[in-house]
Amino acid sequence: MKYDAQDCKLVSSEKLTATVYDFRLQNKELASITKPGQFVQVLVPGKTLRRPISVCDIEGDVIRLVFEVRGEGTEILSRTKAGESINIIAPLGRGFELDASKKTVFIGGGIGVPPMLYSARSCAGNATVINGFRSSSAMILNEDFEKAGCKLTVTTDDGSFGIHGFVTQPLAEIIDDTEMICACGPIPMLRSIAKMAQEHNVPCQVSLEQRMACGVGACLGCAFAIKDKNGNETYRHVCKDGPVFRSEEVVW
Amino acid sequence: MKYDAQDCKLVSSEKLTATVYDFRLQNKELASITKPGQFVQVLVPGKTLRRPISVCDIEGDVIRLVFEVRGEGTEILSRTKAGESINIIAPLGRGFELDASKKTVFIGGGIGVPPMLYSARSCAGNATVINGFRSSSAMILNEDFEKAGCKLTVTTDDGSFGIHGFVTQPLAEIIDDTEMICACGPIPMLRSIAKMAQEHNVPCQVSLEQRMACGVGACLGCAFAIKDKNGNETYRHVCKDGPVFRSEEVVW
Amino acid sequence: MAELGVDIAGVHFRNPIIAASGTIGFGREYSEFYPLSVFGGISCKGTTLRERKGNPPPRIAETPMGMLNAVGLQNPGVEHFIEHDLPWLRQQDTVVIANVAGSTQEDYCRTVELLSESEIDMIELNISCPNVKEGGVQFGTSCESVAAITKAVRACCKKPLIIKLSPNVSDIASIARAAESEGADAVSLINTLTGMRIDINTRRPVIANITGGMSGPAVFPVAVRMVWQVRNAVSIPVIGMGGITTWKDAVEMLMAGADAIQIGTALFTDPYSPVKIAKGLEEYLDEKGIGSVRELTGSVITG
Amino acid sequence: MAELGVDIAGVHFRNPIIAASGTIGFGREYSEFYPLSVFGGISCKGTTLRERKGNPPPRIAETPMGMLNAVGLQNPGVEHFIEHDLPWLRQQDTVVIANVAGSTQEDYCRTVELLSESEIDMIELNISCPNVKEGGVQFGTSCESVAAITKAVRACCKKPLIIKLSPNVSDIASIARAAESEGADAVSLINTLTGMRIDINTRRPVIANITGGMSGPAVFPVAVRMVWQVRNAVSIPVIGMGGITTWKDAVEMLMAGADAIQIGTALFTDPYSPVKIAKGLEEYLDEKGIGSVRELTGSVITG
Ligand SMILES: Cc1cc2nc3c(=O)[nH]c(=O)nc-3n(C[C@H](O)[C@H](O)[C@H](O)COP(=O)(O)OP(=O)(O)OC[C@H]3O[C@@H](n4cnc5c(N)ncnc54)[C@H](O)[C@@H]3O)c2cc1C
Ligand SMILES: Cc1cc2nc3c(=O)[nH]c(=O)nc-3n(C[C@H](O)[C@H](O)[C@H](O)COP(=O)(O)OP(=O)(O)OC[C@H]3O[C@@H](n4cnc5c(N)ncnc54)[C@H](O)[C@@H]3O)c2cc1C
Ligand SMILES: Cc1cc2nc3c(=O)[nH]c(=O)nc-3n(C[C@H](O)[C@H](O)[C@H](O)COP(=O)(O)O)c2cc1C
Ligand SMILES: Cc1cc2nc3c(=O)[nH]c(=O)nc-3n(C[C@H](O)[C@H](O)[C@H](O)COP(=O)(O)O)c2cc1C
Ligand code: FES
Ligand code: FES
Repeated sequence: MKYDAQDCKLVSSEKLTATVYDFRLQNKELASITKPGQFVQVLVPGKTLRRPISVCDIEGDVIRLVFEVRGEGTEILSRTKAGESINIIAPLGRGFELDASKKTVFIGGGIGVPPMLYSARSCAGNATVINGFRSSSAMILNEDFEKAGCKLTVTTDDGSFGIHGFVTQPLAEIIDDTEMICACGPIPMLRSIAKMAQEHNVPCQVSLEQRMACGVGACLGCAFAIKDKNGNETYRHVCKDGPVFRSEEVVW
Repeated sequence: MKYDAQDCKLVSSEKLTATVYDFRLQNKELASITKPGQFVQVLVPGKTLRRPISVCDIEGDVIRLVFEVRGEGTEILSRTKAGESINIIAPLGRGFELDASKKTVFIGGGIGVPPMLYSARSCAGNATVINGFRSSSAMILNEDFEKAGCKLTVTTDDGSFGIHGFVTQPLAEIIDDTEMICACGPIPMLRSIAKMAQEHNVPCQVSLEQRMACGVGACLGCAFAIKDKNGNETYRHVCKDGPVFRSEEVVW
Repeated sequence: MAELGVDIAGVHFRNPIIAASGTIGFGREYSEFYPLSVFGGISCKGTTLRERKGNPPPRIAETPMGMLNAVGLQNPGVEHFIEHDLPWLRQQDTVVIANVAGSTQEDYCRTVELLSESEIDMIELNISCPNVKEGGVQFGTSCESVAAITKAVRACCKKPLIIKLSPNVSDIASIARAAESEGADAVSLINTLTGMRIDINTRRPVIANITGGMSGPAVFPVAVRMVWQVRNAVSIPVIGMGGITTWKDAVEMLMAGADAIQIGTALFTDPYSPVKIAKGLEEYLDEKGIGSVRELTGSVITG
Repeated sequence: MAELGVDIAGVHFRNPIIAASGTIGFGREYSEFYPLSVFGGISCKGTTLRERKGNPPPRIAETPMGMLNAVGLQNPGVEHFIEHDLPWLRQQDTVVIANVAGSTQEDYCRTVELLSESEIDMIELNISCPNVKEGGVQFGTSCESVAAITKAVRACCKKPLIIKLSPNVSDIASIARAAESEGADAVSLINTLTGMRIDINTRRPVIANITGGMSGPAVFPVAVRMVWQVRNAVSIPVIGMGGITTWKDAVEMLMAGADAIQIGTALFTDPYSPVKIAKGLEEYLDEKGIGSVRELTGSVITG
């Protein structure tokens, strides 16, 4: 089994900020085959399309999803109560290619932070994490990353916590001592990181987003412009070929 | 104010049978102007059309609705939890014309029973109630009618409680001592009652159902064939001209 | 505070929100909820030369995020409307639009002539109703028939004339151009999409008329597309409708190219929707610093 | 136990449930969920003579109880399909239908010729795709163009030929008759209804292609209506689709006149929907004591 659609019991629902929810879903089978950087497609009652959400962490039988309420779908989802059941297709996509022996910097921006937790833990000894938030009120998962044994630096756009500025500032200081960068967040952030990585010759993987229908590679809905081996622009699919791509492949 | 659309707090939700729910909604203003036999239009989240439900009873500030889960809309509605809010348009339609000094027989069949409670109570001293059910397992509101001071007879189709047979059996025994009949239930039942009433020259009012959109008389959706003064067939509207009609007007 | 007023064919509307024909009757029932002046205008129930009984029930069915109706133009006839309903409507401080249907060109013309002598503000020609001449092909589904009926009615119409278009067509832009070229002052769209449902227990259509007209949120993407196509095809005002439920939908429809909007089915879901849409529209404009709702019309960026 | 098998143009389907073109690719991804033999057949992703890149993203948007897509026929070309996908598909124990699109009549014919020499079971001609000859008017929206393309393809097609109809037309019955008269072995409908959404924050269309095709439960009543109209207009088999989500929808579509059904968007909501529909259909037939699913076809009572 590569992936499957199954019901999961919502073990707990926690509100991390005014708009961000932390769901723990129980499903032994699906949890056991999920790799860092993969995602799930969540069925939302009353909605035709599922919502793609990255796996934040795997805790034994439990798949942890941390998501922000952005529109109607995530709003409905956020009202699910512990004990109720949620149908997901999981695990989906190609996650991060990680080598625990390499000095890896994990960078998350905003709601791009959650997908880095499971990934960073799996490189724990060698993982440096830089998480950027708008403001301290939007900050999530600091303790989780620390508990996972990662060196954590936090930046905020408004200086209300940690470094005042963008994730690229602390990155600049350590990039020459870095063997791999993994990043997830808004496109402008990923673009700057990709540029820095290229300039410093550090391999970089980025996790991208696109609107999805099937989530498994059948409908060709989630196209993203990617350069092929010969540098020609072509469409690849975020759900199957991604969501993680090598940053130099991406047509920014 | 004749009617309005307002939010009401669901004070309590009780399950009366496997498929029948008893909702108490708090709204002083709307409760205070509701008359026996009127109905409300209930907003169901995710549905375009509201669902018409008769007022079962008024208890001070509380509007009581008793409804059966028939399709998707009533299913969603049944899952509303006490404390949550429900939007209704109320009170709607022309209820029963009652005269507490007249010997009135109230007849309910199945889910046609609830609308008779408020009506029967308002004629309490003179109210005889005949309620028919499929089986004892579908029986509802017996104690409520008794508490309301009504003389109650129950029939069941399968004989599992009360009289084995249809509501017309006990009606036959008392019809000649009856000054008014009010009935609500399936069309075949109403038709038989109407026929008996005519034969015995007893005035009879029936509460009808039709699919509705606006609920207030604007869309002309809820047409029912009714005879006009000259006996010509015309369309009247269940939501505004009804739901209660004189049985001799109805084109059966 | 942002300006919500719009002008369509020389008629001023306090705001761009018009009640859609057939969903608000002649206004009386909804005036229990609020003064009808919350609407820029109201388009009355479709009226015909003579009284019509309408279709047998059931006339209504629910569909996923929408509904079907086949009311069948039940109405008391245009003279009754002019005598009994129009005087009251005139006092409600909103633009009053008569919606006219007919079975023959002559019927349309005679009805419009009677209305031309009345105090009505505008006439909206419903050329998408079933049961008409031309053996089943509707007045509204070919360019030739749209041009012909528009021309005939224009000749006898002394009021601003809106042609209401059917979405059940291959090429809405050409249809709109046909109406424009024969003198329509504005077009409104979309009328309902023809649909059908079957009760699998009885095996009978859910609507006695077999087919019905679909409206509500389900049709909104089709309506937005057609309004955009028509906006790019004609230069007369476009009144957009079909599934508008929230102020966001209203903004979207305006951006697609509508000068004003109509709301129908949303009234059933929430009678207060016009009030909420007007409020949301005003707040949106203020927040964005847009001076007038007119600036939204056709502002979609497709380049 | 009730018989679920149906025969369309001489091809036997284990059950009347076919995966709709473009929603299941070439089947591989969904074969992770279940053997593809749960389907009576699968209609493959639209294939063209040469490889196509498809449209720029975003290609997908959600709408009330539906979705828009403008994938733009991204596919590796018919030869690649025949070489790389068909052999695998042939082993999946289900009827394999090639869905063919093109920009010119010659493209269509050449593609069909190549497929005629392959092991494909049937060909479904998609004549409702945008970007075609005739300056914007689609192959599928006039009787003349439908007749012409059907005739041309029929002449070079050695496999059973299904013509897939667009719902964006004034008169679906005439279109279906045009296809039948030029030798179509079956018709399938509906393809997507053209729709549009605008992101009111960016003022840009939600779909990069500006308009997209609407599918899903929202279009179901339109699909049922059109299948019923087509069933009454032609005597070749009709394959019904558009918004089918549950076994009840399937029964309804069959009653309206479909000999078989396709399901597309429902796969996205629930990949297991074909399994559930097959089970529901069988239980329904058994419960009602109906011997074969064929008895449902066109059984709606409209008298
Ligand atoms: C691979 C992947 C992983 C993701 N992981 C997370 C996560 O861990 N936490 C989190 O909060 N969010 C994540 N997102 C974004 C999340 O999918 C969207 O925020 C969500 O779909 C919005 O749905 P909505 O109904 O609230 O918004 P609406 O705007 O109402 O949604 C309308 C439609 O657009 C789609 N859509 C809207 N925004 C996005 C988006 N950014 N990306 C893709 N589709 C979108 C929806 O899925 C839906 O189909 C991820 C997206 C992708 C593609
Ligand atoms: C005036 C009036 C009073 C009513 N009072 C009660 C009551 O007190 N208790 C109760 O249990 N039921 C009552 N009903 C019936 C109730 O409205 C329907 O059972 C309910 O609408 C079914 O909705 P659904 O979504 O569960 O079913 P679905 O079949 O999924 O509904 C689909 C559509 O059909 C309409 N519909 C379905 N059945 C009926 C029906 N019998 N009458 C009118 N519309 C229908 C729905 O409103 C909806 O628009 C009343 C109906 C009317 C007209
Ligand atoms: C119950 C009902 C009755 C209607 N009657 C008419 C009518 O008489 N004349 C007309 O032009 N349109 C009529 N329509 C169509 C609406 O005016 C409108 O075009 C359509 O419903 C789409 O808008 P909506 O989705 O906001 O309802 C009717 C619609 C409904 C739902
Ligand atoms: C993402 C997507 C891609 C599609 N691609 C094709 C295609 O290539 N060829 C075709 O004939 N139809 C295509 N369709 C249309 C479907 O086959 C079907 O006609 C339509 O979606 C209606 O059915 P549904 O509501 O069950 O999805 C596509 C539909 C979707 C949603
Ligand atoms: S979402 Fe269907 S291919 Fe990616
Ligand atoms: S439901 Fe609109 S008139 Fe009765």
